[in-house]
Amino acid sequence: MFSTLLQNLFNALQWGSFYSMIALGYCLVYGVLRLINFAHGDIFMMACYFAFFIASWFLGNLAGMPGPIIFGLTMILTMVATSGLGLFIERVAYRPLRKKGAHRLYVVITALMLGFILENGNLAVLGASSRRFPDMFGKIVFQFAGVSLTNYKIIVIVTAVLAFALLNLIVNSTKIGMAMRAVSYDKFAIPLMGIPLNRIITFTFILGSSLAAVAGILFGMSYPVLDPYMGMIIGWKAFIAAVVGGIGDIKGAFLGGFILGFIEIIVVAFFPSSYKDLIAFVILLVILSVKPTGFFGVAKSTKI
Amino acid sequence: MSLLKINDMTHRFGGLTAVSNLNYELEDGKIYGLIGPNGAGKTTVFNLVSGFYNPSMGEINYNGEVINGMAPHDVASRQIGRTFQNIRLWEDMTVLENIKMSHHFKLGYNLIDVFFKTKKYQTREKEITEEAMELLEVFKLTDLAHERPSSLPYGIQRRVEIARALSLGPKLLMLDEPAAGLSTADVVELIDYIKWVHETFNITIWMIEHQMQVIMSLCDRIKVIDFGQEIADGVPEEIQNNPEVIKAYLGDGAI
Amino acid sequence: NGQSDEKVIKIGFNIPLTGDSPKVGEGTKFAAEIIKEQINGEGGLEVGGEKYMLDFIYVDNELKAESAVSAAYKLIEQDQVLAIVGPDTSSRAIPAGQVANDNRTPLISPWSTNPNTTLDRPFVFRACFLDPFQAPVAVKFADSEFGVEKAAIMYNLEDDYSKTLAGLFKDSWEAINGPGSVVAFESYGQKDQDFSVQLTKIAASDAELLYLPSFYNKVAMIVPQAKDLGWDKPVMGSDSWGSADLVKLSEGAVKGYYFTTHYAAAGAKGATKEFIDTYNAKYGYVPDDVGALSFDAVNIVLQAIQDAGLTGDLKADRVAIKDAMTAITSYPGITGNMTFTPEGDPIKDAVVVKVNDAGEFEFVANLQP
Amino acid sequence: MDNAITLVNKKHINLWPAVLGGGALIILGLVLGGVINQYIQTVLMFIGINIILSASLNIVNGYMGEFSCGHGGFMLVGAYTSSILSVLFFTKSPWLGAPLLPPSSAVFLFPLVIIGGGIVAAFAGLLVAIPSFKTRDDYLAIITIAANFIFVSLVNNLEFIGGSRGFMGMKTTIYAMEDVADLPFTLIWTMVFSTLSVFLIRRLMRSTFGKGISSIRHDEISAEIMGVNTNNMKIVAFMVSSGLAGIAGGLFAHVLGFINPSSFNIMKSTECLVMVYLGGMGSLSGSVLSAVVFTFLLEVMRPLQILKWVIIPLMLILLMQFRPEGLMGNRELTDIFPKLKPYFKRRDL
Amino acid sequence: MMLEVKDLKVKYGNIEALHGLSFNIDRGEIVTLIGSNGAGKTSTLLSLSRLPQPDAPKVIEGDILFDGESILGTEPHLLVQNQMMVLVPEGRHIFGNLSVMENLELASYPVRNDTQFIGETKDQIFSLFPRLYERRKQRSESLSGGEQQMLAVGRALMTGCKFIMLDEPSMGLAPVLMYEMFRALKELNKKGITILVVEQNAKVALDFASRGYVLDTGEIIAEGTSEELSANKDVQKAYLGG
Ligand SMILES: Nc1ncnc2c1ncn2[C@@H]1O[C@H](COP(=O)(O)OP(=O)(O)OP(=O)(O)O)[C@@H](O)[C@H]1O
Ligand SMILES: Nc1ncnc2c1ncn2[C@@H]1O[C@H](COP(=O)(O)OP(=O)(O)OP(=O)(O)O)[C@@H](O)[C@H]1O
Ligand SMILES: [Mg+2]
Ligand SMILES: [Mg+2]
Repeated sequence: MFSTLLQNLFNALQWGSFYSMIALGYCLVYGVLRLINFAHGDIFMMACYFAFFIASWFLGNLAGMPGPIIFGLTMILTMVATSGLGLFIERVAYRPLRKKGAHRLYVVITALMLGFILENGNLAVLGASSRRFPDMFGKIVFQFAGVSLTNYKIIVIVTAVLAFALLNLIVNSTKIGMAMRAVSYDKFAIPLMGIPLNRIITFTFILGSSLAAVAGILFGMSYPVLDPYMGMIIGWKAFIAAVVGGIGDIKGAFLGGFILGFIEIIVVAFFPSSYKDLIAFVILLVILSVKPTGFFGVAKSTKI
Repeated sequence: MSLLKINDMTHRFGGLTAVSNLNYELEDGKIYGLIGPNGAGKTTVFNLVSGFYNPSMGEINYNGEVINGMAPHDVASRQIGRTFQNIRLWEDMTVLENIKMSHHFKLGYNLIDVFFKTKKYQTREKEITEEAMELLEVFKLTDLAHERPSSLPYGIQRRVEIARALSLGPKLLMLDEPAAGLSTADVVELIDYIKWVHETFNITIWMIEHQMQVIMSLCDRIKVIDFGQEIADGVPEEIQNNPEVIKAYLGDGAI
Repeated sequence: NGQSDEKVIKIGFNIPLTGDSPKVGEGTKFAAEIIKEQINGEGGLEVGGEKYMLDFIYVDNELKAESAVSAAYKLIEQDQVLAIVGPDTSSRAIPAGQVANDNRTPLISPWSTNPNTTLDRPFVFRACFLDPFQAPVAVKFADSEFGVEKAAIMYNLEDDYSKTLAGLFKDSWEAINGPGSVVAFESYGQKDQDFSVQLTKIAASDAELLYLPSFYNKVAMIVPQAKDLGWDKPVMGSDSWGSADLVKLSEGAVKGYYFTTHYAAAGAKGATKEFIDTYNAKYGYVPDDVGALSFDAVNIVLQAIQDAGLTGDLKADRVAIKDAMTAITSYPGITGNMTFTPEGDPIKDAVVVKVNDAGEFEFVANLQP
Repeated sequence: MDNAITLVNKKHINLWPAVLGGGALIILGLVLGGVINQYIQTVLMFIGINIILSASLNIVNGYMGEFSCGHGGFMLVGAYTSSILSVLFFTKSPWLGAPLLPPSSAVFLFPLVIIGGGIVAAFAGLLVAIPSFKTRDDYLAIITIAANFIFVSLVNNLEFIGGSRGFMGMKTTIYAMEDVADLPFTLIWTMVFSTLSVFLIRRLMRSTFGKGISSIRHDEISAEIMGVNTNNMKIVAFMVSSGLAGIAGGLFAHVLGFINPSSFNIMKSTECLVMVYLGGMGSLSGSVLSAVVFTFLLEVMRPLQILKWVIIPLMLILLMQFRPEGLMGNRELTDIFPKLKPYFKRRDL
Repeated sequence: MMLEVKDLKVKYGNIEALHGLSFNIDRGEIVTLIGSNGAGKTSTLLSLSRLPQPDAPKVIEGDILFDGESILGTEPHLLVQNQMMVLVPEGRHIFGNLSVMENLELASYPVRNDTQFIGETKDQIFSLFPRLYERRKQRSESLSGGEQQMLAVGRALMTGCKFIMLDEPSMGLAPVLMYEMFRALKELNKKGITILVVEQNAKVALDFASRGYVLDTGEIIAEGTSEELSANKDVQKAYLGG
């Protein structure tokens, strides 16, 4: 019993880490632009594919290199590629709308459409076969006290925590982070402070996409079957997690991811697994009813 | 008889006491002024009375009824009208529609009537429109009935907002900085306008304002608060010469 | 070449090319293309002494019920097809089958295993066996092969196919091993990617066998995760395992496991081997069982057309084709010999296949429940 | 000045009923004359259903300015309720066996079955409406998504109505109706209900009562201070919106003859969202137009297979770039073609 | 000549709001623009600060020269970053989710390396507006209207710009504060900061400024020193309330 609990604790930590990392990406873009970037789940999916191709290329052409080096190289290149994608999307789809002063929900719908394009474009280009993510440095299974742990699990959890710490530092303790928060409140006044608005937004998208890239690689390693629709539901759920944490707040997204991960896993552990969504979402509903702005969210109080 | 009576009201935001032990009594038919430095808690007092906040302590008695704890729309339906420091008209509705909304709590028909366009619904809608048009006529706003507020000059928007508050048929009208953002010439007009409203509708007016010209020429009685506490209360001359008020609020007028 | 008087036979395909399992639609489409190329290459299909060119119209049903319905109407009314192949999966095949039956157009689903698809619908057929058939076969095989008593089942809650099989397996298993012999009955969602808790539960139970009636791409995720969590006992699967991608995606984690299916690719002979080789040469992978079943389905339709003959009156031809299909007493398909029940369901053997060490699907047994 | 006066006094001919009724009659004539085949009828039915969906979602997302992304869930509730009623009353049901009523009575009672689904869905809307008192914006969006997931998951777990295997038997009701009179009943009722929905929403949103809903979008505080009970209005908005979605669901179920929970998942909800914003927030004609355009596009692009789902989103993105407020913005048809105004204005006012 | 506006024509969509405006400001001056509601004062300032908002006014004719060079093609943030000019906008536009202190720090972006300047300016602001110091850790959206106004002015000072434009800075301020603020601005002016202030309250504005322009429906109808304008009968009648 105890070992099952412990096992599930690790399961939840790993699963929650992915929700957290993706939720952080949502949260960053949301925190700055108040844009629910529904394409984020699919950017994450694309990151998996980028990593797949990059890692496969390295493994094919740099055979014999130590795994961690290949991993590092893949990580860097994937982050570059994914950031490029994120920036491209921002440039061609979001920025023009922003310039025209479109209602924010139109930008949200554009994001949704972009998600469709990424999913189905991928399907059209790469075909219907799922891909197997290559193994970069051998999975090791540790067994102790009836608990099975893999080295991947540990890497995932540690990375999620590090990513959060880094982001938290950037957003809350640097000037650019301060600027990011300021943009979210009032884009109008940003240039008045001599701050280039577009540069802040660009930076945000780079950060968010890089995070998706990190999550993408680790996800590929942990759940190595890639398909074009893999980012959809995890994306939606990560968004939910971000909101439950209090959208726009880094701590909230991080925590929200783990909360959702834990809820899902605990529900399955103690109830018939078919009730997973039912119970998990009822719990979320209750949380939001009690805390209408999530755990860390502050309601944008309107001055009367 | 007092129309509004506030007993020992205190309100805190977290650790900050915005209003503390305030007592207030408004009598029927007069014009009252509430002034004080920025952040003194004036708007908070208005918000407490109109039901947006529930006072941490104390009691608000309006027309013989305790109204603290009521939702704002319930307060409004007891005929308290107000305007806001920043204009809050519905910019996507016409002036007429803005005015008509005051009937919402006393429509007398329901969803089913709307769906089936019953006689009741039709007559009520007609009455509401007519009443609103009448009111607009009294305010000489008939020409603008079908304009959207955002296309109107600022001064006019202020007037529309006051007209909207009056369309509730209030006994008490609360004005939060009605002269803010108005040019000097418009301020002069506003003073006349408020006088006219007061006489025509025979109501109690309670206003917050930083332009002394407005306060001093309109108010029968003025209360000054600072840090949520009363520092003076009296007729305009007393207030104008009260050294404490001069120090905390009025200043010496020199630039 | 611009000859407008060329005679054609139009057959419609109502298949998922987008949505969660585009690979299924692709299998049907590719198999059909092979037939079309071959027959059209020979100058067309001979019906009543005349050659007809085949015109296959592929319509994407997006794996949505409503889309499958309008696709069916489109094929029947707009494209005026003689017969429809597909939808592949039951949630689409049931409503689309209704449309075909109402409009008196023969429809054959290659892969829909739910009884309701053909029930009370004379115009609707299928090329595969039914769920109530497959599950007992699996139980029977497991019982004789492993001789274990406690089983765990894990299925996809949102997939009627998976859920039905899981239920039927449970019933059959408990009929043999007594109530309570299914010690874990776990589910997951269509889009789930992490199965660790369910698997933790299963690993912690005293199950000696895991039955996994899941899509091959889920299997490829579930099995390695199960192994990571310490599951080292056998796993059995259903026909949805039958994809060439299974071994690749799971990196061989499924080697040594068994599943019930329609045909075995490894060691196939004759027409079956010919089909597999052609398919593999053309598309670069061994066809999945959907491909093979679609191949049979299309050929049954063509056979029926040849049997019935064509008058040029679409409505009459459709009815004639349906009658001819009903009349087929024995059809030697590449997935085995089949005859049709009056319901339109084939009677055929299930095949038990083992994923051998080379990663091939090796024939183990032909079984009837 | 003159503007106001004319509105009050001059009587206009209201062309709406004529246009819609005439259109419906023409369609019916074409159907019976065999000009419109069943495929086009099906497309018309889906257009009708989508009109109800987008127009009803517009109440919440457009007029009230919230962001509800769980419309599919309410559609599910309506679809299952009316399907169960339909099977229970008019066909051999798995629970009670014999039909409760003679099947031929479906001709008269069918609309009640659909409305029954709508009513239950309206009450399901409370699940979202009540949290909306305190919760707003994206937090409320999550509640609506959660509601969608909950409904889908609930039905997946309800074995007696088939769970994920789906539920069927509704076609039998339609056949029973067609036995009485050989008419395209599903098409007729879809047209009737979609027209009615648009009418009702139009009435609601033009009444002072319904304007209370719009007042929340722009300024909830103003609304309160003018005596609008915003909580009540939220309940009304959500219940009407989800009720109509339920009606759309009931029709959907009877058009298909088979439903399963995954037809109403979050993807369905996103389709509804796309239609609302494509049409323009708070524009009823926009919702109708976009439902027509969207459904039509989906059908026309079918031959493109996979590329369909690349090209349609691309077109919509481009459209947003040129019309960043949807096809109609928040205007109505009569604002774009002012000459039409006299013919489509309400007579009262 | 520090700022020279030549024949400025500005449109919102199709509506022309300014019909050929010309005025200039010398280094070290305090100049005011007065006029009734809707005269185009805010439009003028927005045109000068070149904000890229969707509903910002578009300059269709004329030129704006800063130190003799046209700034029409300059990106708005560069105007501030190069410490040319900064606007305290109508409606304050403070960053409500940041604390008072963070608002000020963020505004020091153009001078981010000059810690001495930042420190001194902060002290200056806090001694000017002690209330801000009390509230320095508070989320600024919960400040009262007047407090927000102080913050907006403080923020402009933090940018280190030598030319400050203020759009109705006295709006919503208590009288004592208004006087104090104008006195403080005068102090700043003595330290070399040029000021262009838009005011509704013409009397106060003319007391404060050395020179002024009177704007009416997008055109300048009078200009002169404060004394001249205050003495002008028409101006008195239309803008000084008698
Ligand atoms: N929602 C809130 N949360 C926290 N503090 C608040 C809130 N609303 C107001 N305050 C604080 O309460 C005090 C009183 O604010 P209030 O708006 O009542 O001032 P005021 O007298 O109207 O000032 P002004 O004349 O500048 O409008 C201020 O210090 C303000 O910062
Ligand atoms: N975003 C906008 N779109 C269209 N017209 C506008 C816009 N902003 C201002 N206007 C119009 O431009 C003219 C000048 O407005 P502006 O705001 O510059 O006046 P102002 O002198 O600052 O007035 P106030 O004293 O009320 O602030 C007005 O007629 C106004 O209606
Ligand atoms: Mg105030
Ligand atoms: Mg202005």
